[in-house]
Amino acid sequence: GGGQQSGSGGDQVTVRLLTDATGIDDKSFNAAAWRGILEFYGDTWNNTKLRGSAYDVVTAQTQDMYIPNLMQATDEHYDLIITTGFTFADALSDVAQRNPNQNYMIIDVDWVNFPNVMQVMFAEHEGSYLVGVAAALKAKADGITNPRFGFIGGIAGQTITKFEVGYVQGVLSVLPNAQIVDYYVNDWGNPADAKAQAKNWYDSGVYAIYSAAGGSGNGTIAQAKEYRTQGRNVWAIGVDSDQFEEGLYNATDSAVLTSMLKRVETGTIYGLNACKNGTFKGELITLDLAADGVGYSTANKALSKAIVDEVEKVKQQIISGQIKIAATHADAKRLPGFPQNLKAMDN
Amino acid sequence: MAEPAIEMINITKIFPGVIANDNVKLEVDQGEVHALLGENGAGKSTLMSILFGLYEPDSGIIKIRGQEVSIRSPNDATSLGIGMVHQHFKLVSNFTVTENIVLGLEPKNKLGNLDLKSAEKRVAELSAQYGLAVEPRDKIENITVGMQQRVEILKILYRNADILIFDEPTAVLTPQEIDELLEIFERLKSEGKTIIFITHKLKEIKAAANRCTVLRRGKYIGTVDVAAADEDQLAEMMVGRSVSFRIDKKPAQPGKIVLEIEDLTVIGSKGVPAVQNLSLEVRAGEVVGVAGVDGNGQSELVSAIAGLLPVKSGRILLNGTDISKESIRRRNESGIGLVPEDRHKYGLILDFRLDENLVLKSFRREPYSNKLGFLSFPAIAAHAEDLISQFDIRAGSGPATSAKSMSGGNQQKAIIAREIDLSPDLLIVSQPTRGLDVGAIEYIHRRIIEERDKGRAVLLVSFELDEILNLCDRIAAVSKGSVVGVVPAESADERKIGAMMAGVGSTDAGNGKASGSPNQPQGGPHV
Amino acid sequence: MSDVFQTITGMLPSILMIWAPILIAATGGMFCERSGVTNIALEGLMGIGAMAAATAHTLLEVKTGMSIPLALLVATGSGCLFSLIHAFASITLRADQVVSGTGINLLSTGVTVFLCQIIFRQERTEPFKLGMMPGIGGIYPTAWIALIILVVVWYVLYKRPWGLRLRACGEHPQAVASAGIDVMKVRYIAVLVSGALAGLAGGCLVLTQTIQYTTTTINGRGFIALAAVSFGRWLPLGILGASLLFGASSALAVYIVNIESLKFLPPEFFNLLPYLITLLTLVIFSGKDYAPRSVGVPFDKGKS
Amino acid sequence: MSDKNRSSIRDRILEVFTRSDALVSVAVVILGFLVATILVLVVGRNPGGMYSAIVQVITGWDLRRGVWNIRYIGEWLVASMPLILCGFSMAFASRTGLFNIGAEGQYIVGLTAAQFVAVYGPQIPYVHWILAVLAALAAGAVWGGIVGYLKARFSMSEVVATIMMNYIALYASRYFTMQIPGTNTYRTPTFPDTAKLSSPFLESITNGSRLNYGLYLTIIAILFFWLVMGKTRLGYSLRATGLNKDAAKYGGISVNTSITTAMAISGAFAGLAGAIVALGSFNYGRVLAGQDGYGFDGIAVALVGNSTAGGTALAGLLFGMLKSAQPLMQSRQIPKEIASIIMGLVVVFISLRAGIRIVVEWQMKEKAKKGGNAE
Ligand SMILES: Nc1ncnc2c1ncn2[C@@H]1O[C@H](COP(=O)(O)OP(=O)(O)OP(=O)(O)O)[C@@H](O)[C@H]1O
Ligand SMILES: Nc1ncnc2c1ncn2[C@@H]1O[C@H](COP(=O)(O)OP(=O)(O)OP(=O)(O)O)[C@@H](O)[C@H]1O
Ligand SMILES: [Mg+2]
Ligand SMILES: [Mg+2]
Repeated sequence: GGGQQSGSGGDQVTVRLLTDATGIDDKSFNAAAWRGILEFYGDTWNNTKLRGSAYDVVTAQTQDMYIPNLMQATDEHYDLIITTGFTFADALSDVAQRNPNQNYMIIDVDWVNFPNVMQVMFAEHEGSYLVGVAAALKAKADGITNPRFGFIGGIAGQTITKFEVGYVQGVLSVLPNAQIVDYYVNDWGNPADAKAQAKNWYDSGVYAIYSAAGGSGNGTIAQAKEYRTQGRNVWAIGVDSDQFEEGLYNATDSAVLTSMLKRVETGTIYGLNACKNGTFKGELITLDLAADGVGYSTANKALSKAIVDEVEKVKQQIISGQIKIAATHADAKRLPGFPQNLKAMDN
Repeated sequence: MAEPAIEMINITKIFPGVIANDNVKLEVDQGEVHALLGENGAGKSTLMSILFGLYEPDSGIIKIRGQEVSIRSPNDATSLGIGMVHQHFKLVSNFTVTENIVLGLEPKNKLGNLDLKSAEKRVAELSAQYGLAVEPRDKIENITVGMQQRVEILKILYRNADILIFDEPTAVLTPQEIDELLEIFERLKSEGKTIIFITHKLKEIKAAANRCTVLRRGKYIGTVDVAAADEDQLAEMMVGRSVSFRIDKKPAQPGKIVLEIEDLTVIGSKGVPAVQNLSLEVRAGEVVGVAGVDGNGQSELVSAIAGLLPVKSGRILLNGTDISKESIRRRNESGIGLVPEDRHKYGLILDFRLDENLVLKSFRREPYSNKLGFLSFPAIAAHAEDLISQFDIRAGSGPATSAKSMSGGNQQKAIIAREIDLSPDLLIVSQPTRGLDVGAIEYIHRRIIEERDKGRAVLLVSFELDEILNLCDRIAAVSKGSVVGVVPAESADERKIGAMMAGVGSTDAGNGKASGSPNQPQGGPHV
Repeated sequence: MSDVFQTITGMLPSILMIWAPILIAATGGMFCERSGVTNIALEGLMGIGAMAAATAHTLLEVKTGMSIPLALLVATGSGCLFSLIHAFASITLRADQVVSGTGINLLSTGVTVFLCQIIFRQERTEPFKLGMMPGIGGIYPTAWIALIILVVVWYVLYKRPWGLRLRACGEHPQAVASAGIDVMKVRYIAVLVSGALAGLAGGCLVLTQTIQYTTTTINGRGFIALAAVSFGRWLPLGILGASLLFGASSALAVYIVNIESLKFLPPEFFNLLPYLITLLTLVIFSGKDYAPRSVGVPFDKGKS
Repeated sequence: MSDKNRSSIRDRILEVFTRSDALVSVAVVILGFLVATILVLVVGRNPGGMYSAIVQVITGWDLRRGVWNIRYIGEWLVASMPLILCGFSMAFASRTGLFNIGAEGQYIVGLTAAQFVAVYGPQIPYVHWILAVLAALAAGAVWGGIVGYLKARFSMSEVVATIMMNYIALYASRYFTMQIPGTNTYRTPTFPDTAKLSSPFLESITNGSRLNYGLYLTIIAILFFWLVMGKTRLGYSLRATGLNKDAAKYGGISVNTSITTAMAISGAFAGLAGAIVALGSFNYGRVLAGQDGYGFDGIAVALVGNSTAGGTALAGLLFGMLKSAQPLMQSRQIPKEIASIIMGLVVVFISLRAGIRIVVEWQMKEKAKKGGNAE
């Protein structure tokens, strides 16, 4: 284990990643955190030499295991304990308060304010805005006349709302008349419902669907692949990691037009470096476009150079503050032309 | 004479802890009806199960028509021409008669599909050939027990068996059905079939069997020519002591009316009235017998009195109070004891211990449980000890014996003990001696009379006229759910009751009321 | 009006997509229970099948155009193989049939992930490129597979001599044994067939509804199939109706969310709609226990 | 002579095994671990990590670092409590002849009710959490009781009903919890301290674990199960109903009442589990995103525990141990699925109970044969 090494004076920084039940193979959020750790130690996904000595991961099967898992990691004296996701917030508040000398990091949370907790937030709305812009530009380039766009969420909440409203603003910035539909599966693991909804929407003329729905999102990708194979011009948009690979329906073509990249790895690497350099403190880090914390994928060649150039321009405008993007549903609803009937929830 | 049809030599079969057959021999001639006699647990069924390939013997030799054979499964038995009608019918109740008969040897059409049409034809032919009337398309659950038995026989005949084993076939039949069965035996014999016939009723052995082999406690006792032996001799061979068949009883001293049934109608399982406008009364200190062919509403009558079936119309008065709307529990508590006809379904919880079974109706009372609802196991066990010695229940581990592991006779004794122990004003006894050996029957009959003499009202339901004639003070014959007539036992005989059961009323009977209640309204369906 | 028509024809493939695996698994469950063996392991066996199919398809699709039928075959085989545990425990050892079924359900998650770890070095299979493609009318072949299986099972149960025996095994195994038929063998076959069908159902599910196997892929569908068996009264037409009701109400729930006038209803309402409809239908149509009489009772040759 | 001795010892061992389900269960658990050990070896990991994790859960000793921390024992108990109670939910019903797959739903409604009272209840020490627990018991009882009623009244299959009720519970819980003011999409406002089950005493003796009053409630539940099932009139009625409905009815027991009562009590057990998790392991109410799975694990717990009070409690401790050991195993690079594979194997091997019995019966027969010949 890593703990004993650090306890016995090894100079290597040690870290324990704590995830929720989905674990590091979610191809998304937890995976990105893990990738950051691997990168920091110079390991790769399939070659984890230092796993077990410098870093490791523990998955909680149920939420009531968060505290014991945090306590266990604390007992084992890691230099840094990273937790992913806002569901860890309360457990971490409790444990961090009781263990002021242990360093922790939490992703997606900005309200666990302790000197020993580093919080990392992402500007998902910025990245989502970009994929919205990209999708809308592509629709325009394809000459879609009555453009419709869909969003499928897992379970409604503050974080997912940032994805949705950013994306909608992005789409509308290009196609102000575009129609937006949205749907929450209310489940992170029900691809069948997402797929049925995707089919329903694609059938009714929706051009692209962005899903931020964990495992349910696979349903959207499955449907998009199927329709593209049949020659229909519809797209799925990936989330968190680059889902280009998941979208491949033959050797080269992917049904995932682009993906909103949430570079959790940037966060974990930042935290690990802080530990290494002795600069770790209880700060709130917001990883936005400027910090390269979020972004979009250009892996799909269907996104032409012209479109990418255009998106890049928008990206610069966001970074420079020329474009302001609302991050909450309440703020977004006040924007002119923003649809009023979306199911997003702030909180 | 040719080779014997069956020779079983030195058969030994051991169950965990029990030697069911200990060096038993059996020799059955071609074309004879051979009876197998023995007390409960003597090993008759086991021996026949071995012959039919359900069990493998631990040692011994079986010869069929002179050839030594090994019978490892019912398939082997069937191919040797052996068929068995089991004590508990092995029929699929939601299948038709035909489906049951052809099961395992189904006629097929060219595609290999089930050919029910030709199966039905075969069944109809067979049924005509042996005079075993069945309706090929009837579902088993809709036909009488007697018919079900015919289906069992047809099942064997369909497989071309010429050796037929019957394990207690008459235990579940009515006298008429028994007569019919014995006639069938004759017919089968005349067709050249060999029959082994297990029964506890010596009369039947006398009537139908050529020879009889007796077993006792797993051991072979002997084989006798039935014509040359009388019933007492057979009984003595079986039990090892002499048995009395007649019950010595004093004349009844009827007291007040305990049970009064007025115009009772009960809907049976088929949705039509099984009991119809039935009236009957039972007085303290008398045994009233309900005689009738199975399926004439006896079970439903008993269930209605006990509360297991709802009353459609009419009243049931116990000691003058109408109980027809009361819960089963209230009826039990207000003084009804019931020995049910199906002891495994209703009488016992086979997975309970004996002592737990013995308080099935009284566990709510002190001293078995206290006011807080806690059971007192010492009291429950003591109660069981008491009944075990009082009623001579043979239970291997005393109160802790699992009811499942007890023999049928002892299970029945346990039920009777429990019901009598409740000191009920009304004791209903339904088919109390079905499948029991003569020793057990003798004992149970004595207890019933004892209860009568203690002043209880006893209602006895039985398909066995002998039992009814032996035990009862008054006999009510039922037909189609109504009382056809009530006669005092002294003026009754088998013929007369039989005629009444067939629906012919008796002149000296009221509407189920004892003679001497002239002020009762006349309203029975028959008058 | 044509809009409504379009919506319905659009919904049909989704209904059938959800319905097919449930029906296949339920058909297997019915087959098994009609022989007298309860099979609450449908969920677990579907998981095994789904994992096997996803693995086979992912590995084979680059090599052969036949990888989908092959994957379904592998799913069927692995479901069958896994149900051997259930058969052995509950038939040969006469164990409580619920025990081994629950055991398989528990094992399934662990074993599938464990195998994924070995094969793919992650807790799920790699995504495959293309799942099963729909045919005419956008309807997946799984719907036809399900229907064919149902018809075949109906044919076997009611038209073949062996079906008569199987049904008798579920009602009165002693009667079957006394007719010289090997009850254990019949039950073994029934359990293995149901395992195979559950495996196939899992395969159909993963190949039509998503792009890879994860631990949440089955998501309770096996339990729904189990419910469909008893809701369908252990009859082929019954389970057809029961699974269709569930498939239809699931798809309906996805479709009607979009209706503007229903937006006032909370999303949870639409989520629980399929279950509520099933429950209410059951209340209306219940009233009698239709289960095979000997289902769940281990067969002991010695008992009369 | 020595031969005879040997065989009699063997007989005695076999005899003990037939008599004692407990011993067979222990053997089965050992077998489960053995197979798991092999699996761990097969994937090239050190099974020592598996066992050291288990030792740490049971004793608090971290063998790798040589540190003792009793907190692990406390957490083990915390993990076991809901498993035991959900096991009881299954077990109580199965003793009455019912198959309750609905513990998950009953757990959810219990949890939800407890959360409601935790937020809204009177903030009086003890009174508050006691009310919350009572609400959970009632909610679980109603949820189970409905199924029992449907079964008794309409002979509706409890299997189907409970499966549907599980999902309905989940979505209803989400909806109603979100109606609590101040609740966002995943949590309610923080509970007042008076609503929590936390016991400073239990925390202090377990070095700050989350061990809470739930422990006492669980012990009471164990006693309740044992007393009611085995020692009371009610238990007698329920067991009789479970073993033979017809005979129970004939004996004057109201079978319909028994079924409804049993399901209600079953539900109450699971509801209590919900309350203990809600008020013991969290200080806010959760808007559930999925099932916690305790109800389903409870089925296995009850089966391993043979549906008896003691057996189920022990099985719950075993499963709780595996659940607690799972993260420790993972941190020792043991595949995290091993814990659930062991659970599955143990349940599958439980069927060996029957197998062992068959072997013993055969042996006894041989014995009787010898005895018979000697005579
Ligand atoms: N399957 C079995 N396992 C154990 N013991 C058995 C089994 N079957 C029968 N026995 C025992 O073997 C003995 C003989 O039983 P068997 O059924 O042959 O008696 P029987 O003569 O047919 O009795 P009855 O007149 O009651 O039908 C009894 O002591 C019985 O308890
Ligand atoms: N598997 C068994 N284990 C132990 N004893 C058994 C077993 N099977 C049968 N017996 C015993 O064998 C006896 C004879 O069995 P049988 O089937 O002939 O019933 P019975 O005693 O005649 O009762 P009944 O006629 O009411 O069914 C039973 O009473 C029972 O005690
Ligand atoms: Mg017998
Ligand atoms: Mg008998």
